Amino acid sequence: MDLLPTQEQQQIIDTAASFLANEFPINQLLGAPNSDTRISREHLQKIAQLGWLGIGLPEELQGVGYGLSEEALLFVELGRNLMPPSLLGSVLGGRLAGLCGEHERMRSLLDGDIKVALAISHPGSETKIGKSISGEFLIYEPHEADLLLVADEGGAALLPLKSMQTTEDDRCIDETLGVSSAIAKNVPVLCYLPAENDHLFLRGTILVSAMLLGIAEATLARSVDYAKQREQFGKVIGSFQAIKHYCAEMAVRCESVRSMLYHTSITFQAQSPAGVFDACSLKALAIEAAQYNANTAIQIHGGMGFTREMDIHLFVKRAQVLGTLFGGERYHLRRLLCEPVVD
Amino acid sequence: MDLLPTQEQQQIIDTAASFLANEFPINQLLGAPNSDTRISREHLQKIAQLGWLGIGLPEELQGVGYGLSEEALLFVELGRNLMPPSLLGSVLGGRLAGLCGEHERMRSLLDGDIKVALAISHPGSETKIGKSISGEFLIYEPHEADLLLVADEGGAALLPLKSMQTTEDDRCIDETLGVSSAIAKNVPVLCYLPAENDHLFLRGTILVSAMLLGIAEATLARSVDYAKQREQFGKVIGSFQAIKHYCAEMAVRCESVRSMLYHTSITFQAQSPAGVFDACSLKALAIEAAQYNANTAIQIHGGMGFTREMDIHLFVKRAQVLGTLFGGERYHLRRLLCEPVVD
Amino acid sequence: MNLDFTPQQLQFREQVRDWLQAHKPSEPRPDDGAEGRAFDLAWQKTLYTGGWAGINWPKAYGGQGFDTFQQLIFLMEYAKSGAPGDHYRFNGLNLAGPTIIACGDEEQRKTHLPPILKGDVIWCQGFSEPSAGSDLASLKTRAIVDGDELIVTGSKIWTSWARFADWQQLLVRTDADAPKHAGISWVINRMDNPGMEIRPIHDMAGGSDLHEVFYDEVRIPLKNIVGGINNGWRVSMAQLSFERGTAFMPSQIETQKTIEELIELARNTRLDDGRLAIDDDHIAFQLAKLRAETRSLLAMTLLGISRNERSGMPGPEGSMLKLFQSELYKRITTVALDIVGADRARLSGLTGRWPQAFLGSFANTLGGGTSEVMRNIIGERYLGLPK
Amino acid sequence: MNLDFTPQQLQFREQVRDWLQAHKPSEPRPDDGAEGRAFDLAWQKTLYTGGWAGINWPKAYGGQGFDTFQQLIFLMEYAKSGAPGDHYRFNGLNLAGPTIIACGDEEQRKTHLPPILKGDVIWCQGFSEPSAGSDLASLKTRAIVDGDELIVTGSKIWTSWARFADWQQLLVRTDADAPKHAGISWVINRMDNPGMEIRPIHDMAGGSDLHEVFYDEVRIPLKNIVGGINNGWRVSMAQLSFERGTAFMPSQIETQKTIEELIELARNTRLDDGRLAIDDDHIAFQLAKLRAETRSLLAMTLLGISRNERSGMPGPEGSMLKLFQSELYKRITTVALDIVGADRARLSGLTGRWPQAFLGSFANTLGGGTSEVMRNIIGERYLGLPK
Repeated sequence: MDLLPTQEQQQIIDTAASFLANEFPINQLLGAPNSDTRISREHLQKIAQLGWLGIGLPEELQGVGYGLSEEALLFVELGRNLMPPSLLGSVLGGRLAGLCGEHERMRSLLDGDIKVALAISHPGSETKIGKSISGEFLIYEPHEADLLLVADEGGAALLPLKSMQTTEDDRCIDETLGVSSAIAKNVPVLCYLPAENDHLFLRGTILVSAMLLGIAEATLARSVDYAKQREQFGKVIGSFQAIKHYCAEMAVRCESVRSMLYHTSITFQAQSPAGVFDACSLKALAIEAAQYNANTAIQIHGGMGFTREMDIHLFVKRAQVLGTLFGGERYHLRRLLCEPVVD
Repeated sequence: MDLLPTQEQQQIIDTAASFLANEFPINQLLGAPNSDTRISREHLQKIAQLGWLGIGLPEELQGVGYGLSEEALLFVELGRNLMPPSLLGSVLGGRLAGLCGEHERMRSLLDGDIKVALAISHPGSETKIGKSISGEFLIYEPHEADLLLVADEGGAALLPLKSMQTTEDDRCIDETLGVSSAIAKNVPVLCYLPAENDHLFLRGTILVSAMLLGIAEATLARSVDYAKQREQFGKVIGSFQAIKHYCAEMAVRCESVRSMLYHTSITFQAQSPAGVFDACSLKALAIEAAQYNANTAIQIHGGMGFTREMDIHLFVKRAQVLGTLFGGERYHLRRLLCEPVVD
Repeated sequence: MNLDFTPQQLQFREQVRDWLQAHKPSEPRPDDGAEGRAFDLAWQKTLYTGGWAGINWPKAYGGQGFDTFQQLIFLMEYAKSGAPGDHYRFNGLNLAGPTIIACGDEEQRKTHLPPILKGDVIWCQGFSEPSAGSDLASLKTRAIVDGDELIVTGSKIWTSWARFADWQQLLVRTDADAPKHAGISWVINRMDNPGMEIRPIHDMAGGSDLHEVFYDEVRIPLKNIVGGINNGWRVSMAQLSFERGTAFMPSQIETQKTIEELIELARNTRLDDGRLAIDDDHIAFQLAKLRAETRSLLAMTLLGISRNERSGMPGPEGSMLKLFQSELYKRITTVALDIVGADRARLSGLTGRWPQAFLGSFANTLGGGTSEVMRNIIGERYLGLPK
Repeated sequence: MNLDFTPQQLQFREQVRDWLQAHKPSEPRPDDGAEGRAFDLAWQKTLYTGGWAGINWPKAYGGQGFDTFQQLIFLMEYAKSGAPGDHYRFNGLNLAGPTIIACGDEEQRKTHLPPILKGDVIWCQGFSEPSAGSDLASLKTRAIVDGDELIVTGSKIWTSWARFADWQQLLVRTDADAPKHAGISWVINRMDNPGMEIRPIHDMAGGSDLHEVFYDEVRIPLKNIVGGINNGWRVSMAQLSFERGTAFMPSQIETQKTIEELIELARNTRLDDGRLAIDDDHIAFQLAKLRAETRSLLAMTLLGISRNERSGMPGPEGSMLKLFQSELYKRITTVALDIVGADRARLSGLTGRWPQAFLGSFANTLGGGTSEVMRNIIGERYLGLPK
């Protein structure tokens, strides 16, 4: 029993952290009105060359051969650096294609030749996901996306974005992402994987939670740094209990979610009965942590935090978007309460 | 328009405050294992002589002739001094008897010759209140009580405590009060007043809210006093933001509930459409304020606050009891949401 | 303890109601800054012509000299009528104008007051600085006396609508050696004064009403100092005495509108499980609580007005209202996100106003004193806890 | 990153499970103090005889010398088995004993360690004082050296089970002139020492396990000072190094039991509107959240153990666990009140344990460091924010 990352796992974290800091500094996002294009096709291919898109795929499927733990660690770093959710589309899409036996499609997904947007059910709309899909959907990052990934508890599917009847672009709460609406009526999919074979919806839940943890940790770190240097009333504001205790509460949330992410990545991978229990718990906790921390970070940064001159507001917005992917707080809490007790 | 108490109203407050501080100091309650008998029959008569039990009754009913506002101001002081809820039983019982035309009974109630216990429906039990009553009830302060007051949205009734089949005493969360269970099966009442004639249930709601405000204010005042003199780390603890901000949050709750109590006592008395809206809002806010303030006061008082050597814990317990009288938080919030918009 | 209005007051209410019904603009205020300015000034002219400009200003300076209750009635009816908010007019009518009335000299009053009421000019504020936010008294923008002028150098931040303003109420440090509250002066500054640079600040909610303003040896006549040199801290505190409790009425009524609209939304919005949002007990519980809290905001406002009316000046209770209202509004917009569910991602469409309001709500607990500063003030000035 | 146990560890788990199943007391622990003491000592004797006493003590001193994972496994199985809690045994086994192991001399070890493991003695603590609570280092109880004895005068507070203890670990000020952390000594004191007076303190939850202890020229041999005179602050800090993260395992498992029992309660309790509590979305939402948080408490505990196992010493993360657990437990008991509704008024009957737990929960965020002190520690020691 050792819940901490191994040396090899730590290397994955460190490599990802330094690559992202160099290649995709967050201040790139400031002032960019809509950065669906932040990750160009070339960027995606460069990321693919690092093996990230197939990091959790078994070697027999041409993946890197790591497990969910390593995938989760990578997604914490992606979340921390506000990398777009479509990377999760690529990773899950590649897995889906591979497990469906569509090796060619899988290959082009893992190589970053194809961009996969994520879609969620429109609230209040009845959606059906199977060999064909129906319903109203919200699509994140529709620009230049080739495929669309949709998933629910029953299974997951890939289909060409073009096959959906998309409406005009909406303005997204997160200005670095595009969003549009789409309606599908019995649109056939390219491949469909029932959840019995591989529970892509809950895998997505865990990886989105990892991204939310990245948000929670990034906003804590930025708040602590700011509180150590910003002075008011002749003292750095971090010496005031109001600010110090906000930071302490943020730290507790990070510790709680990071522990749960590690725990869940193991129990889910092991297909233990605790896997679902843990995944639902994790998402609810991760949403709360990311939103509490990001929102509190604005308050700690004061007036400047409210402006677009600092990047802290981008975390507030991204936390809202990630919360909607692969089931929101209410969804997962309701499901958690139906699960039997686990050890 | 003037929401503040008039000079005359202020006198009622001041008189009550000084009488209660002299006659019923709270430290009397410390160490008394069960103080249902704190208010002896002689005490009740003495209180009656001050005119308190009929303060809000019109003069034609031999009352003092003040309105709900004055009654509410008195009950804030009673709550602040942890006076027992049976005083509310006497006040509402006297009103009920008077409005039912039972002048003799009313007289003995207003004179303090009769003690009226309050009963609430047992959770999960279907109760019926009318010319006869049925169901399971919890009775506060059963000792030496003559009558019982029960009320719901339909109306209110008085009946002899002896006519109920009461079980053995339970230990009450508030050790200064007794509590027992009782079952009634078509027990005839002495008098019944439908709510159309006078809404005793909501009047009780408002007066219990007043008592809860007393708790909220008393625990704030005690906390501030303690925070000004208790030293740790070489400073009085009130200079630490953690404590100071707790006190500020408590103060805001007091201000909010006091304003609402004043407002409600006027709109309810005037039978304006806002009366019900206000009463439901008031009770929900008063419960939250009393519980937040009393619970926070324990934390501010530190270890000593957890002991029975200080009286602060009595407020925590009383706040829980008062919250159950005349509808809890969930009840009033549900009802509030059904009310139409008011100006 | 009463909520009654006199027959005269009720008659006054009718009068206000009728006039507003007849005169309030039918088109919404334009978003664009220049068009917004024109709209605000035109509406101010209409109010002036109708005899409703400067309701809390003394008659001697062109105001209506309404008593507190008339102000209260006017503001309630105004908010209910849906007439345009103060917007760019806010500063001149509520801060700069009243300060000049209280502390200015006769020439300053004659020069500056009528144009505000007549809708000729827009005012803005220059108080905060990048390193003097919560700790305003530590401001550094310095002003050196040179003959009959001040030479001002430094910068200000959080100046709302600076690009569209004609005048500015500006705090500068005229004595660098005095204790920090003692060396400050309150001056009137023209926004087209040479040496100034105005930079809009884009906020997280998509607005650009805030600005940073830079001063490079900007010359301001000494006669523009209001209330005497080095007396600026006291002058800026005097502003508060103009807020006779009625200051919170508009935001109270706005909050009430917002929560009722949100309840209406919940009655018509389906959750991802297909139920109406209002049928979810958790959402219903939160909405009802917010409704109760909003109701108490009205009662707190009325109690505040009553208190001020008796004592003749606003007390520290105003900080409680500010804290309560801004935190309440934030909670309202957070519950709104819960109701619109995944639609929170879209700022457009029918529900887009709610995530938009959520983003905007972050300003409430920061601007005009952070919630933490409010809690300090309540703890220290109202409860008497030590610093 | 793994949760796997080795085959040896799994075998060890079986062994623990079987032994506990066969030996744990069948009757509940008596409430009465004297009977409780007898019960605790008898159970400790059984553990000693069975070879399970002092699981985290070195073999050299009669302990089992289990590694962290064995301790973890033992504690998990122990808590699941429903075997009696530490109660009066807590201090000797977890605080006083380990401190004597770490800092005592050979004679102190030989004298005091075996009786603890064998179930012959109960220990208690004398650290806090009425004016030294959160600020422990400012303690005033003074000890003057007189020949080969200390003469101790002063008072201590919050001493659990003092009336039923034989020995006490006591902090006294042996140098009044030194800086406050530097003049303190850690001494072993007999509870029947002349000059002592013990006063039970009744708590708001109905217990009387806490005491105030008064010392009037109490004589303690100098050889009872552990770790050297004036070195008591460092000695008491050393206690922490014995908590290799496993310290939180029992309360984690208790919390899990509690939340599952509460969920079960909600499935069987009717609200005043006749519905089952679990069918109220607001209650269900809160219960599910508490369940998720409780689950993360397990993960946090395991992460803490992993961290300590690698670094060899506990870090400031323990403060996060303590804060999280105690606040979580308080929330759980508050939701319980919501579920039992008006029945919260009764401490007896089937649901009486829940209001009782609510009253008891106030101790959690006060004892062992208040939540405010925990937040300070996290802010300062873990995040590096200035004092």
